[in-house]
Amino acid sequence: MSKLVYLVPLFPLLGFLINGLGRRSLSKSLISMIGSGSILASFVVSLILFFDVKTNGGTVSTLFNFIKVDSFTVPFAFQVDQLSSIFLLIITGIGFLIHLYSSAYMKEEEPQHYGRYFAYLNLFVFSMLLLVLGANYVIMFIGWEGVGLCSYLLIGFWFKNNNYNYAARKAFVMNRIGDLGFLLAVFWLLLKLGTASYGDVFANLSKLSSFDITAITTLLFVGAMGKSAQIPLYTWLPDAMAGPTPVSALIHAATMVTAGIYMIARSNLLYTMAPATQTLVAVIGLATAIFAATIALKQNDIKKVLAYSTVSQLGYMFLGLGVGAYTGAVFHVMTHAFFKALLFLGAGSVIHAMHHEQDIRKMGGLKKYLPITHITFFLACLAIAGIPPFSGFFSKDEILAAAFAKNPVYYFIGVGGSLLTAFYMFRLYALTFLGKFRGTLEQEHHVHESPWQMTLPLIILAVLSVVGGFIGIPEVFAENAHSLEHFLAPIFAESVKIAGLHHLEASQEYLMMGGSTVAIIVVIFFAVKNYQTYQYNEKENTGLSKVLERKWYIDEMYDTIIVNPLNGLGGFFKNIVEKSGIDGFVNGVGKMVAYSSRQLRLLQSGQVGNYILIMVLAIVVFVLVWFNDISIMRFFSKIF
Amino acid sequence: MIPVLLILIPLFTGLVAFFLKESASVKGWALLSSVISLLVVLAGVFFYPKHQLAFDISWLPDLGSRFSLQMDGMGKMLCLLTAVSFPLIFVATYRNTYKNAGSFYALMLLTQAGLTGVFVATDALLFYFFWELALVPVYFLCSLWGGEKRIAVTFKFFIYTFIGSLLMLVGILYLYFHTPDHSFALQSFYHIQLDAKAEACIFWLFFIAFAIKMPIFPFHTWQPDAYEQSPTAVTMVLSGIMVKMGIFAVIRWLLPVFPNASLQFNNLIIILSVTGMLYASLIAIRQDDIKRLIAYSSIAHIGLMSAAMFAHNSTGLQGVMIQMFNHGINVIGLWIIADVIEQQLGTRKFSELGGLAQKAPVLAILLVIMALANIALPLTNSFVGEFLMFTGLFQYNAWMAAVAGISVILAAVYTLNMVQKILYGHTVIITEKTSDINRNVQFVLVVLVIIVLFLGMYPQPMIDLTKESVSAVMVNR
Amino acid sequence: MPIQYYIYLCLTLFSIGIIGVLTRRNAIIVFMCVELMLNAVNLLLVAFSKMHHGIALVADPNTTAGIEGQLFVFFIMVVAAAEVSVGLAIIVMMYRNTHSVDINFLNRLKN
Amino acid sequence: MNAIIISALLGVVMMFSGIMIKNRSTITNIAAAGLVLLLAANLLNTYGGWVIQVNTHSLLNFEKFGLFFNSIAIGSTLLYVLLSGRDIEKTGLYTAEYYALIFFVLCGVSILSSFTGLLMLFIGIEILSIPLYILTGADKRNLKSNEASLKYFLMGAFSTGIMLMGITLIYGATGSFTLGHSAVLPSTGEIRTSFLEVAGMLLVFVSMCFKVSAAPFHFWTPDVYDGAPSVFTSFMSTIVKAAGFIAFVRLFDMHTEVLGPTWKLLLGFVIIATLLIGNITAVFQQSVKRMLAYSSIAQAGFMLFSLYSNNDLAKEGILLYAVAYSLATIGIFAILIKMNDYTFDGFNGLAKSQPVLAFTNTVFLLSLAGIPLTAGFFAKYYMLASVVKAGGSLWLVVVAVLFAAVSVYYYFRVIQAMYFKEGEATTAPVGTSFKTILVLLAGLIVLIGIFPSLVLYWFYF
Amino acid sequence: MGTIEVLFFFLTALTIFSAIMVLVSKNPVHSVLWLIVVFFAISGHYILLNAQFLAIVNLIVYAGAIMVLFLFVIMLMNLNAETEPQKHVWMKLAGAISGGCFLMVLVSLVRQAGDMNGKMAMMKDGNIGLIKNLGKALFSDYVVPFEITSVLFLSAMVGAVVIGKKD
Repeated sequence: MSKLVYLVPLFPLLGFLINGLGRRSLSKSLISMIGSGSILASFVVSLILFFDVKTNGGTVSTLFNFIKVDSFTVPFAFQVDQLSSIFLLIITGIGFLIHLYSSAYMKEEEPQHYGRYFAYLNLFVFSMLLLVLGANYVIMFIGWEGVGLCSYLLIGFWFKNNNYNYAARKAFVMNRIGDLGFLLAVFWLLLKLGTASYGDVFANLSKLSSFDITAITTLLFVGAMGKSAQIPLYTWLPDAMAGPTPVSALIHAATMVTAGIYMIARSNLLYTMAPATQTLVAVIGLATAIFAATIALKQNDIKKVLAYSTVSQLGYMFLGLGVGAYTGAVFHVMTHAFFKALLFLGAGSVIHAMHHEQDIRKMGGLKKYLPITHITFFLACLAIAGIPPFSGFFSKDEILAAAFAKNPVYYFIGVGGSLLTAFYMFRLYALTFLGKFRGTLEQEHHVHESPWQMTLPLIILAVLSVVGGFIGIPEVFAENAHSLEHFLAPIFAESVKIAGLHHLEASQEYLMMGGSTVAIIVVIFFAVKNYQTYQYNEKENTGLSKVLERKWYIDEMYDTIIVNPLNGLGGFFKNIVEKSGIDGFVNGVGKMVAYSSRQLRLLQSGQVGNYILIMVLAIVVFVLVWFNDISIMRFFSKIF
Repeated sequence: MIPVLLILIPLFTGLVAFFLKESASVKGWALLSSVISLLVVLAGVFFYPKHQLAFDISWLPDLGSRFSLQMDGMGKMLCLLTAVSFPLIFVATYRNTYKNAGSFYALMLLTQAGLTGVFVATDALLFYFFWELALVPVYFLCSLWGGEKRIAVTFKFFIYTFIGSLLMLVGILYLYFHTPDHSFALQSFYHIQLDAKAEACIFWLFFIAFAIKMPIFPFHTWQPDAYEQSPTAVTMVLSGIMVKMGIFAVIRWLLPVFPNASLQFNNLIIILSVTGMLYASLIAIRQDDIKRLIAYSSIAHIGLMSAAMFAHNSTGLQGVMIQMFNHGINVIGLWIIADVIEQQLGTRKFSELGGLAQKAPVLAILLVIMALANIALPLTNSFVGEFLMFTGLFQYNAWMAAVAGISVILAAVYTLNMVQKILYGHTVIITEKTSDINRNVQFVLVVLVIIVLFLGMYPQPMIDLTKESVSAVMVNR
Repeated sequence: MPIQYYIYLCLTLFSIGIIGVLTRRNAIIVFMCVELMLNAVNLLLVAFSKMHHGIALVADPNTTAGIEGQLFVFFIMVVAAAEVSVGLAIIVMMYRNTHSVDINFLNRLKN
Repeated sequence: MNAIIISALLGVVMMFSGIMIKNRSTITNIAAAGLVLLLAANLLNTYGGWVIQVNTHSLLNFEKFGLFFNSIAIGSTLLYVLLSGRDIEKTGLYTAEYYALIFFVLCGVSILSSFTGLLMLFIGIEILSIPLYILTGADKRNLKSNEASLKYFLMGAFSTGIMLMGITLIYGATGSFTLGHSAVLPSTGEIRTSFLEVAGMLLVFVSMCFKVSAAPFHFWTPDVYDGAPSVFTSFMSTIVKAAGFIAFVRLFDMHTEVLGPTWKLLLGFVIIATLLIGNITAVFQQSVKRMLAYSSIAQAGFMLFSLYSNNDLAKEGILLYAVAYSLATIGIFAILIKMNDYTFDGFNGLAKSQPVLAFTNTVFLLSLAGIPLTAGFFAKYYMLASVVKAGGSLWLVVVAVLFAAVSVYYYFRVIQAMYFKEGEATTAPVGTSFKTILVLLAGLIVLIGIFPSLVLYWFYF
Repeated sequence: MGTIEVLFFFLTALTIFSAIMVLVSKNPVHSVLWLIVVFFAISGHYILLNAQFLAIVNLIVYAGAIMVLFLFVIMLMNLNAETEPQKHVWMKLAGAISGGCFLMVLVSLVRQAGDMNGKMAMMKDGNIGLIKNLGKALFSDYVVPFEITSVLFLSAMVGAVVIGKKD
């Protein structure tokens, strides 16, 4: 059964090769069929694997030895177990839907770019699968950088626009910063354990000192920061919205950005044994959640809002990881994948309809033009806001509950964040769909519902984000209803054994759910009421709202603190040190020789008298040197 | 017998080429010769048993020097690199026209002979001979066919390296008189016992020679100018192969011969190398000239190699071994692209370029892949090398590895910046009416890309090829 | 006669010759001073030869020890004569072309 | 003895041929034939063939070293005549006399390669020098030539005086005209040195330094080499200089222990001064001829190493050096003479107008610079090796190689001019025979550069 | 203080004085004449040392031939005190000082060399200086250098012709 594993990444790879090489010859429809078909195929295989795992557990299968030196060996091995199979389903499933969606969304592109697009998308899925399937950190790292590359390529897909290119480069470089941390962690593992395979690592944890574990986990978390856009490395994600919307949906909402969560969940044992790091993760996650939410309040670009909400949601997931609710985190990854993908696709269809207008202040009243988009978008908003019984509610609730159990402060801040979430989401909703149309007339004339390739994924995802939560019903409602937890149990068993799984009393939990839900509903009504009668005006924001609109000036700060100094240093080295310093010295030696040559020439005065004079003096000196035992005084005393 | 052939084939074909007047014929001749030596190398690497790869006859009996050659794993790999590079270079630059091409290709082939000799010589004096034999033709190549500042630059390069090799000669002499059996043979060099002070002095005599060749910061200033001014075919040889002479020499002649001194000074040298990495990377960020950028990035990569060499563990050394090959391949690819751009667009400043991806998609794809190989992205060949080298460096000292790691980030910055400036954005006047790259270049680059990706996904063959050399060095510690 | 006297005398003469070479500009005079140096050497040689002869004579009444010194003087004179002929020829040639024998004017070749 | 007698006789023959024969090229051919004869005679002498037996009363001693050097000197002279004979004819009216003088010089050379005592040394030096004074002034109408010859003569005479004083002091101290005679008491092996003897040796040393143009007694060299007619500069700076070194080495061979510890220090100073002045000053020269004069000083600095470490390697080395240096310099001068303009710019673009000349010239220059695969490399190699073998003076070797690197600078300026600079270098018409000999010469240099044993085995069997 | 001493010191004084006169007298002709005086004095020394042959040869070769040659040349160029160029006084001083240093150094050396103490130069008797003995030695032991010096003369002769002849 596990032989099939190879097929999962193989199909996208083939899709990539075919589309990539044949992008000039193949027709658009064929390209889209190949692109989506390959993903569908691997989705089917993933399903098979999933049930295989469900029945008879995880397996590790090695293809060949990637690196084999005498100090360690890195096999090119795939590991299919509960965790990875879940992610396989998410990636391939949502991936397929988004491919389908893209086939319509990217229609205007000319064939070769169309082919390029699908090639990149398939390559992304391939590397994402590599990341998830890898049985050791090195293979994971390969996928890890691979997805980074694809996001780079896709953000800069419209490469004529240089801002997009800068955004792409920024994304790649920031990911690289994280990757360095990841790499160092891997080196550390190899140094201490001589292996990077999950199984061996977790088996030999006893060999590691607590300092080692803390360091390794911290370094790994640095990697996660980069990939999953946590403070301080999050600023690339909003800019990444430069890419086509389906890309944002797939990469920057559903799959890639959750790689960090996957990695930490994968190495949960390490983290459980490093409480310090866990606290760090929790704090960073929470901070990111709040911070991003505040920024999202004042964004006017529909995709930017979603982007910051993604960052914030990721923050929640890290909070979950930090407080030991690994299942909750994975659960939230899943639900978030549903509704956030849905939101992005909805936004995409809106943008599509509005002819690439992204400013929500220029929208409004789209309800009647885009019924399907509207309804699905609304459901997604409810889901992300955490209204029971939509999916977001369950996952977020589970995380918050665990947070409360760990430390109530986490909980209250978390709830505050979710209130903000509800507010900006419904602000977005209201500005976009409610009220009356604020765009130009010819825009209004052209507004239309999207074709079925786009609406179908919307509907499917809407359904998922409505019902998706039911695989994780908390224990308080029904015994053993949390099927996900049971499914994932083998992965986290060890951690649970160490940390212990503490459920709250039912009453307390009901109280929390109720309270938060009520508060959220209030916020929602406030937001809708406030923004459905919004009038577009050019007046400049002031005070805090301006600061929020300008994202707390974080980008500017990074520029002044890091980027410019480095550039300056480079310039200093290039123009001063290199030219005048080192090379100057080298050339200086040459110049010195030339100069002394010019001086020594003058010794050759051409006067025989001088020549002989120097000879005589030389002889005298020689004799003196030779009989250096004669001190000058005795020398004179000898004469007379 | 194989190594002798490897030296004689280019030597004689080169001497013949001097007398070929007609340009096309000499190009064909050179290509033929290089292909033949490629076949010979392949035969040597894959088919022939060990004893076939050694050669030893009396040369200067009264000086205790023998004409003895030996292809061990590292030698095989580097000969392979040399033999692979030259045909590719010849094909890639086939369209370039040189005035009196006969001498050009002749000198190129002589250089090949010298390089191969360096990689297979196991007699110190012979090694020195080939070391110089590789240098002199390059001097003429650069000075005759280079850019406008060529004479001064090449001369600086020559004197710089010549000083180094003379110091090495003194060192060789000293060692010779301290060998137990007064011979230049590598093995007897390995058995020298020196007192600490002498060992330190001679160590530096050797090290400076190799450091200049590699080059290690702060001995590097000849390099960017030389790369910029030389004809690209020569630049490929310089940066692709000749730089490896220094690294090879350190592994073959320095580490095993001066075990104590290299342990004594490795901290200093690693600090130098790491400094050089960051220094070069930061300069590369500010470069606007493709060739200079590649030059500085190459300095950074070499810095990593030298740091890993002196980290004194087999992992790092193994990484260096395979990275020698990989870096050669990658940098040659980059040079080819740089050359194509310069030939077609007449400029190397990428601030003047842009939007090339629309005009030359094939070039764009190949350039992107090469650039990714340059920043050691996984599944490209240099990832494995750098991974191993960093692991080795990390074993030596975690902080060093961390600091050196910064250069990986910087590498991404400048490489992608170059890619973006050249390929993306709107087309400008220069790039407005350019066509895509011609067949030869396309062929060469595709071959290189295939090597890059293959070794990136399945590096084990290279590792196995060089394993024995690594263990040999580690044993001699 | 103590040999030191001869040594001092000859060294003095020799040095006078050197000083002459250094202080005069007339090529001929310079050359004459060189001859003076040679003569100093000759005298010293003879003195030494007599000294060695005297020492050897004590042991062996009819020895010819020390004779090589005087022969050397003879050869020096021969060489000196040859040198003079050539040297004067050169000076004359010089004079023909420049109408001067001043060595300070010999400065076309320098640096 | 063959070489001495026959060269003297050949000198006389040349004089008479000058009276009989008016056609100059015939005279050149006669001279060449004579040189061949001389070489043959000397080789016979070397390998115990026919030898003219003369009882020299142990004033001369013909051992292999000296005889072998004779063949080197005669051989190089032969090459020199073959290459530059035509130009000797052009120099003045007295072709035959010039050849006669050259033969007399060779006579002096063969005396210097076989003397045992200071007497023969003195006579040899004089026989060597006096013809050179004349040859330097051979270009009578040329003021530079006159000046050079007068300078050379005055300073030469002065140094002769110094040498004689030295010899006298040695004689006074030891009662004999052989070095190191009193150094070791026959009874007890301990070394007893008299100040007088040492002072005498010092003065002799100085005058020898003068002859081989070692700093600070080198001042005559640039002016004389520059002023003399190029053909004779070539002869002076190669064969004569080498002979001077052979005399130097033979003189101080095995007698240095007399001189005490300061000896090496002093010699080291002289070596470094010579290398410094020779190399550094050559850098800035504008005339190739004058540059070569300075470079010959620099080369002398290297040859002095054979004195510094007098061991077997040094003796082989000085021979090899004599060969390498003479061959290369003769070649360069032969080409230089053909040039119409002696400045560096005069060589611009020679590679285009005269590829063969340019190429061979490159080989010669590389050899002088000591690049491997040329004889010059092994010459320098032996010198350095001998010092390293003697031990203890690694610093000196390092300094020397640094100066060698400097020397590359000015040698390569010529190569750059010939190959890389644009220009119309014009030369006097050169025949194919000339080119052929040049190519052979270059080939010989490369051959020795690959198998130096060719020369050294000779020395050994 | 016997006659020999008296003669010796007289000749010494004469030699040095006239030697000095050689280089101080402005007129070249006077220098020549003073030099001839020096040679005579030195010949006197030779006679004191009983080296009669050398004394005679010295007179004939030096004072006779060579000096006459000099005199001819000077006459030919009619050099005199007016035409005589003078070095700059500093140069003269430098020359004098360095020459003096040379003298001092060597003299101090001689004084250092103890082995010369008490050695005597044999005056008036001792017959190696006689023509008979010298001739014997010259034509037996020293015949080779004697013959070889002929080469020297040949080259000198050729040189004189090549250089001196007016063409």
